[in-house]
Amino acid sequence: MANMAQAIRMALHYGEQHLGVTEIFGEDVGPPLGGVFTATQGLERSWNSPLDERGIIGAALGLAWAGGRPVAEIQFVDYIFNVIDMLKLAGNGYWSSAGRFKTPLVVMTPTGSGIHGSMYHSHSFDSVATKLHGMKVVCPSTAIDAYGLMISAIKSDDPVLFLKPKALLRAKGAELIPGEPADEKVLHEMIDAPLGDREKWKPRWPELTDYCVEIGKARISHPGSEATVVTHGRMAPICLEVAQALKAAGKGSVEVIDLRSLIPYDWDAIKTSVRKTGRVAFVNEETEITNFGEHLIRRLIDECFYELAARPRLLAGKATPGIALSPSVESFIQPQKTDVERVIGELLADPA
Amino acid sequence: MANMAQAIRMALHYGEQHLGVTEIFGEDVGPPLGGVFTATQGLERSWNSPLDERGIIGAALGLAWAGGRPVAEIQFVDYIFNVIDMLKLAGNGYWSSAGRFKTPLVVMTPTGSGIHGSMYHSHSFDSVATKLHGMKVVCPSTAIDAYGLMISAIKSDDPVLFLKPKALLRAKGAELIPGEPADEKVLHEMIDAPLGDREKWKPRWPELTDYCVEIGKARISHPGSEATVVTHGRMAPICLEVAQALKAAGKGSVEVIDLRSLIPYDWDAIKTSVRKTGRVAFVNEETEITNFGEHLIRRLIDECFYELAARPRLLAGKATPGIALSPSVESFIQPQKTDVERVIGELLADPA
Amino acid sequence: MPSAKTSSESPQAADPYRKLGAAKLFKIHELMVRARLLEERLIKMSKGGDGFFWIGGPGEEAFNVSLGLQVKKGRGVDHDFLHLHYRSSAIVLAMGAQPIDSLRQMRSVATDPYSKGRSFVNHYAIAEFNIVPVSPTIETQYSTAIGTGIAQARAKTDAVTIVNGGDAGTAEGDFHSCLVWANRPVLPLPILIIVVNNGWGISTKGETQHGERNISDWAKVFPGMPGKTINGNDVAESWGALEEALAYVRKNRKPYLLEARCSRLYGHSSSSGANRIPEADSIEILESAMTSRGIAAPSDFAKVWEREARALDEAHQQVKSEPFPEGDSAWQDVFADGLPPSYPVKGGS
Amino acid sequence: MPSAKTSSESPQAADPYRKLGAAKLFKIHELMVRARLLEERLIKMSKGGDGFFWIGGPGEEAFNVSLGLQVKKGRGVDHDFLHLHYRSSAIVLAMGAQPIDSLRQMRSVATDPYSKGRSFVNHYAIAEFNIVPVSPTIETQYSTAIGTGIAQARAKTDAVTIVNGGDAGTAEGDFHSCLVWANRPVLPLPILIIVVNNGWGISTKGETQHGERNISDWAKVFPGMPGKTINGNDVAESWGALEEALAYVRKNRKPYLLEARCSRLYGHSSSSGANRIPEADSIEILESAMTSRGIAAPSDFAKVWEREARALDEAHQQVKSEPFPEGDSAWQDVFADGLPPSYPVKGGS
Ligand SMILES: Cc1ncc(C[n+]2csc(CCOP(=O)(O)OP(=O)(O)O)c2C)c(N)n1
Ligand SMILES: Cc1ncc(C[n+]2csc(CCOP(=O)(O)OP(=O)(O)O)c2C)c(N)n1
Ligand SMILES: [Mg+2]
Ligand SMILES: [Mg+2]
Repeated sequence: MANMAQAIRMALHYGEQHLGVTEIFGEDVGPPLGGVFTATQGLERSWNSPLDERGIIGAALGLAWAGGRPVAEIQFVDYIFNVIDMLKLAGNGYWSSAGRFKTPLVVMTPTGSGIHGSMYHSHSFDSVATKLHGMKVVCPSTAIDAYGLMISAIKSDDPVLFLKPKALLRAKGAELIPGEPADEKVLHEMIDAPLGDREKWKPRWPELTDYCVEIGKARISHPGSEATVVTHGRMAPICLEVAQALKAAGKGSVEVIDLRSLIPYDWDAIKTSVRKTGRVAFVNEETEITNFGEHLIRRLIDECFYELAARPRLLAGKATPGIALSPSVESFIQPQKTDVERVIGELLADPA
Repeated sequence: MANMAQAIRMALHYGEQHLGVTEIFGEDVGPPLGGVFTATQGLERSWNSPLDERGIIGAALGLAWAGGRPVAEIQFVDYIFNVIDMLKLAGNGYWSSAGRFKTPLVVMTPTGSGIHGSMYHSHSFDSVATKLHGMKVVCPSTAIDAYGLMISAIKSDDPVLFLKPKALLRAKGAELIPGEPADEKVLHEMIDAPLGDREKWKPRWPELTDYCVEIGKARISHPGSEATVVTHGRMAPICLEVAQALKAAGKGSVEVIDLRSLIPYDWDAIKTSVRKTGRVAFVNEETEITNFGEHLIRRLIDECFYELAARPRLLAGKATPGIALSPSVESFIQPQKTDVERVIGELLADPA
Repeated sequence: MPSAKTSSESPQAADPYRKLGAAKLFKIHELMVRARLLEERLIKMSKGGDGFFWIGGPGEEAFNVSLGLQVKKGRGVDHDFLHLHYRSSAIVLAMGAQPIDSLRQMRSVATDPYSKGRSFVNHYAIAEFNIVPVSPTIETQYSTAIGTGIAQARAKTDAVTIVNGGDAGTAEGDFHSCLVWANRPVLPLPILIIVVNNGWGISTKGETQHGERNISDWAKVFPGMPGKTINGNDVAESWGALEEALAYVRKNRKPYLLEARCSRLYGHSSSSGANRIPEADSIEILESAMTSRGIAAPSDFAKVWEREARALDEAHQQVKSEPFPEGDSAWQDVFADGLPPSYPVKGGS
Repeated sequence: MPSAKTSSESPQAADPYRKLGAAKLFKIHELMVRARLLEERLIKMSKGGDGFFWIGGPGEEAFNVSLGLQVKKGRGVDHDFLHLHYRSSAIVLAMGAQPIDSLRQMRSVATDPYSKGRSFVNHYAIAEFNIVPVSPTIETQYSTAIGTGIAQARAKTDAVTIVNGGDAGTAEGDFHSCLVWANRPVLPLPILIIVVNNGWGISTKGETQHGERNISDWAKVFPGMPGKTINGNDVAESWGALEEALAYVRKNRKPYLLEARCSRLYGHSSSSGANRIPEADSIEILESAMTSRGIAAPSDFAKVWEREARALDEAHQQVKSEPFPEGDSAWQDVFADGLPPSYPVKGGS
């Protein structure tokens, strides 16, 4: 199956062929590299920009105002913090112009930890991202969702921030993307650039179709009845594994909700599940102070306080000044599978 | 009594006289203006910088590393979003350098709404500020607290973000600052620059003393037994008024906690009060999605879930892309006194 | 032969004012008066409680009207894009915007077409004119200009991107980004990069902060990039410089850096008092240039001032009768496809 | 008389290598070899699972060692401040840092003195040498340099601030900030602004993105600001240029922009394979310059390579025996006055 980087690449190819995407750019996004995670390899409209995040987001804004549907990349979300002001302009332009100027742009950027990235290749961004009001924010955890969300993001007349979990970009999907060849070696032959000289290389693209994942719709990755886990990004497959293991061991029926979209988020899916289970944990990898999961907990307290069988939990990163390179320290700071097991275990065991 | 701008000015004067502050700078911070809110008027070490927030924070970092205790200003917090990356460097420098480089700097900046500031003179910053881990964050609501917190901020070996509530900078205090003349007209004569030509003007400073408000300590601005309100900044005096009115009317005994520090925050004060009252509302003016008050609610749910007599409340700003100039729209978006009355009323009335 | 031709050219014809011609000069004068009276009215409103903060462009009329009249006006990449700041009223009026809409934004009434009462006055957003939303964040327009510049570099058109802002703002990195991106060897951009130098950033004198002799000297970094500094208080000089610069950018599809020295006639904004400051007045300069050449008589000007003032009075009366926005209008224009049903709207619990 | 003096100067004496003298050339050579072998060892460790990501400076030894040896080394404003990036190992070794500490950071053991196992290799922070924390964020060092520059402009000292970084990074606004602030008329700053131009930003060729002929042309914006471009692969040229530039900044207390063209011998980083690339090798150039002048014989060099390699083997063995940090060491160095008792430490509920 395609990995997430290949899925994004195929969605961008579909975008430049059928959805009017004329500019796909950022640092090392064009040939020869095609992106530090190969997500833009072999695309017709991809190009390298100067090393300047402010110019990149400024260019995206201007291109959107000029009627384009640009896709801009910030090489790592860790390097987005010198241009938050312009992301805010992207989010508030429609409102500040009394609805006169739409901003159909996509900003994609790798997020999160798990690749031994040390202090500046491990950042999460959910908290700031969810405060860029007017901007939509998505974060897939599977290749097929990445494909469908990218197509929806391109079609959206609103600015969309597309967060790519670094640790999952090379993870293979479990489902075929519509049009994807069944044999992943064939796909590799077709769309992955060869090592060494790529001067003459051209990709052969499969016949892809217009598959959308609606922005704002979560996915129940594992149905369950005794507890709910709300998660996204790098933590989503981990939560899924834990739920599957608990089920297999007959130790509990856990419903896992993969949010996929942070803004707007699928409140109905969360509320429906929690009303059913009465128990919920919110799991993400950003630091625990002023964490997006805390917003969801607060809203749950507002609307479902008396329906909760146990106190809702948050599992998040520790609020250290950074994420360390040392694996022992990174795994101490960032939530791991054992932490998920512990939290879900406590949640299930909590006397009503 | 001195207003908050005068109090900050006096603290900075004390800082340059006694605490080794050699550089106080930012856009229009020096003569002739002395800051857009006059908070740096008449100081010996204040100067005007180029119009460049990145240079301002970069300069502060370098000055701190060179052994100084710089105080830098971002003219409005609304304009800080192009330099979040360097605020993060200020916060993580001590950690990333294995404790080899301390960062004793103060960044002060006006925050919040309430001055008909429209989209870019009304921003709040608590959420991002509380995620600059390693950075301390304070936000006074009275002149005397502003004086004491500024002196503590200057003395701190950690970087301190000093948030100045725009709407309160001209509000007069209720307490004299140690050394302040009893008659505010006298103070005005002494330290406020005259209108018109200021070429020859020199301030006459009162004999000020080393008065500190410990960073991390909240202040109970109104004791009470039936409900707790946790707030800061522009909302603090509003919450106080409401609590006083309720008490006067015999309609309820509300304890108001003015946090004063956001990082570190005074968890013991919050917990002690909520254990006593069983009811709590968190009130601030930033937008409600991923709001610092939601962190406090989450932690309260973790530690006091079964001691709560009613569900905890959040009162915050609405998550619109901006704050509008139109007073009717600004007061719709931003929490006002009537909202505080409503929320506290509901909190007190909520059946246990 | 050329020498003859030159000598045959009368000093009169060589005079840039006469080159412009009476009709155009009267048109320019009328627009400058309109812009000046509008700004002075906005200041009055701000001081009179009929609105709040004022910031605007009195003093920049000569340069801004000359620019506005030379814009290739319209919508889409085949027309010029404008990335302006808060002193651009005369540009926008010269392009055909109506003063009443600025009064509406000043009073923040529901009919404010630029921001629905959300933004400060002189913060335009006019899709039909390719005037992208004016942002209060200094200098970011120099970064967004890159994007419309790229769109126009790709298109087969002579339309260009025009960005303007102030002198102090050039200290920001966005000015650097604009220079670097506009000169990318693989795709130079057709951008007229304008800096209006009034010598001030709020209360800070430019010469205390900037070591450049001219801001236009930044063009020296790029081989062949034109950079020029002119007197923006003079209509003829402004018109000619803009004509030359726009022609260069339209034809060569490459950037041009133009610095215009202008007066700041009412200080920075209402925060600094918004009182008249004794600096060169571009309208006085134009009027004496026209009278001294016998192109116009003082009485001609009087009529214009009077007519424009009356029009403004009527517009102001009209605006006073218009409603303020409803509080919940805040929920309009958040997302292009409407507010999702479960979006949090209570401002807390 | 001068003419005599000049004529008396033999071509030998005029030769910049001979001017440096044998002793210094051997010293420089030894440090260059040490730096090269260290980087090659770090690459091996990265590939061999004895650490993770590698990024470093092989190719920049000639320029960086020449710089490191001319730094006024020490702590505080009376000594030079260095704002470096991730290719600066040869500077730091030339100043006296020990290779073993870089191996420690590569393996992220608890004894890593620069970051306690928190940062990537070549991210230095050495208080005794005024080497401020190296940040992974490109170009921010050009903004922080402003601050130490201000401190030194105020002090009575000949110490200066030295900032270095790469060519692609000059597209960032921080480079602009450094130029503007260093040239403030009210307080010019004693900053040696260095850009090492290796022609690449990761996979992106500089000439596709930058229209400047030389990066040093940015100095042209400021009257009298020196700007120079040199061959940073050549020891004699690098030493001379740095000597001149540092002397200028120390004496005049004003900025100097120096661009050094250097090789990037192992590509960008381990992400791009970290394989040897056929570009000019500064050590080969130095060795042939020394042998061709009869200053050294190949056997002299062989001894150095061997000695340095052995020292590195021993250091590596030592580091392998050192412990990794405990997880909860993450809570050290968060605040200068310790972690407040009620600070949230659980990572959630
Ligand atoms: C990023 C940012 N920083 C600060 C401000 C506050 N501010 C508004 S106008 C101004 C001065 C601008 O001076 P200049 O660029 O010369 O333009 P002028 O007002 O003189 O036309 C400042 C500092 C802002 N709006 N945006
Ligand atoms: C602000 C920021 N953006 C992007 C990156 C990712 N990045 C790391 S190195 C690099 C290329 C730097 O090129 P150059 O400035 O020429 O230095 P060189 O590596 O060639 O020495 C990039 C884009 C970063 N570290 N910081
Ligand atoms: Mg100006
Ligand atoms: Mg380079």
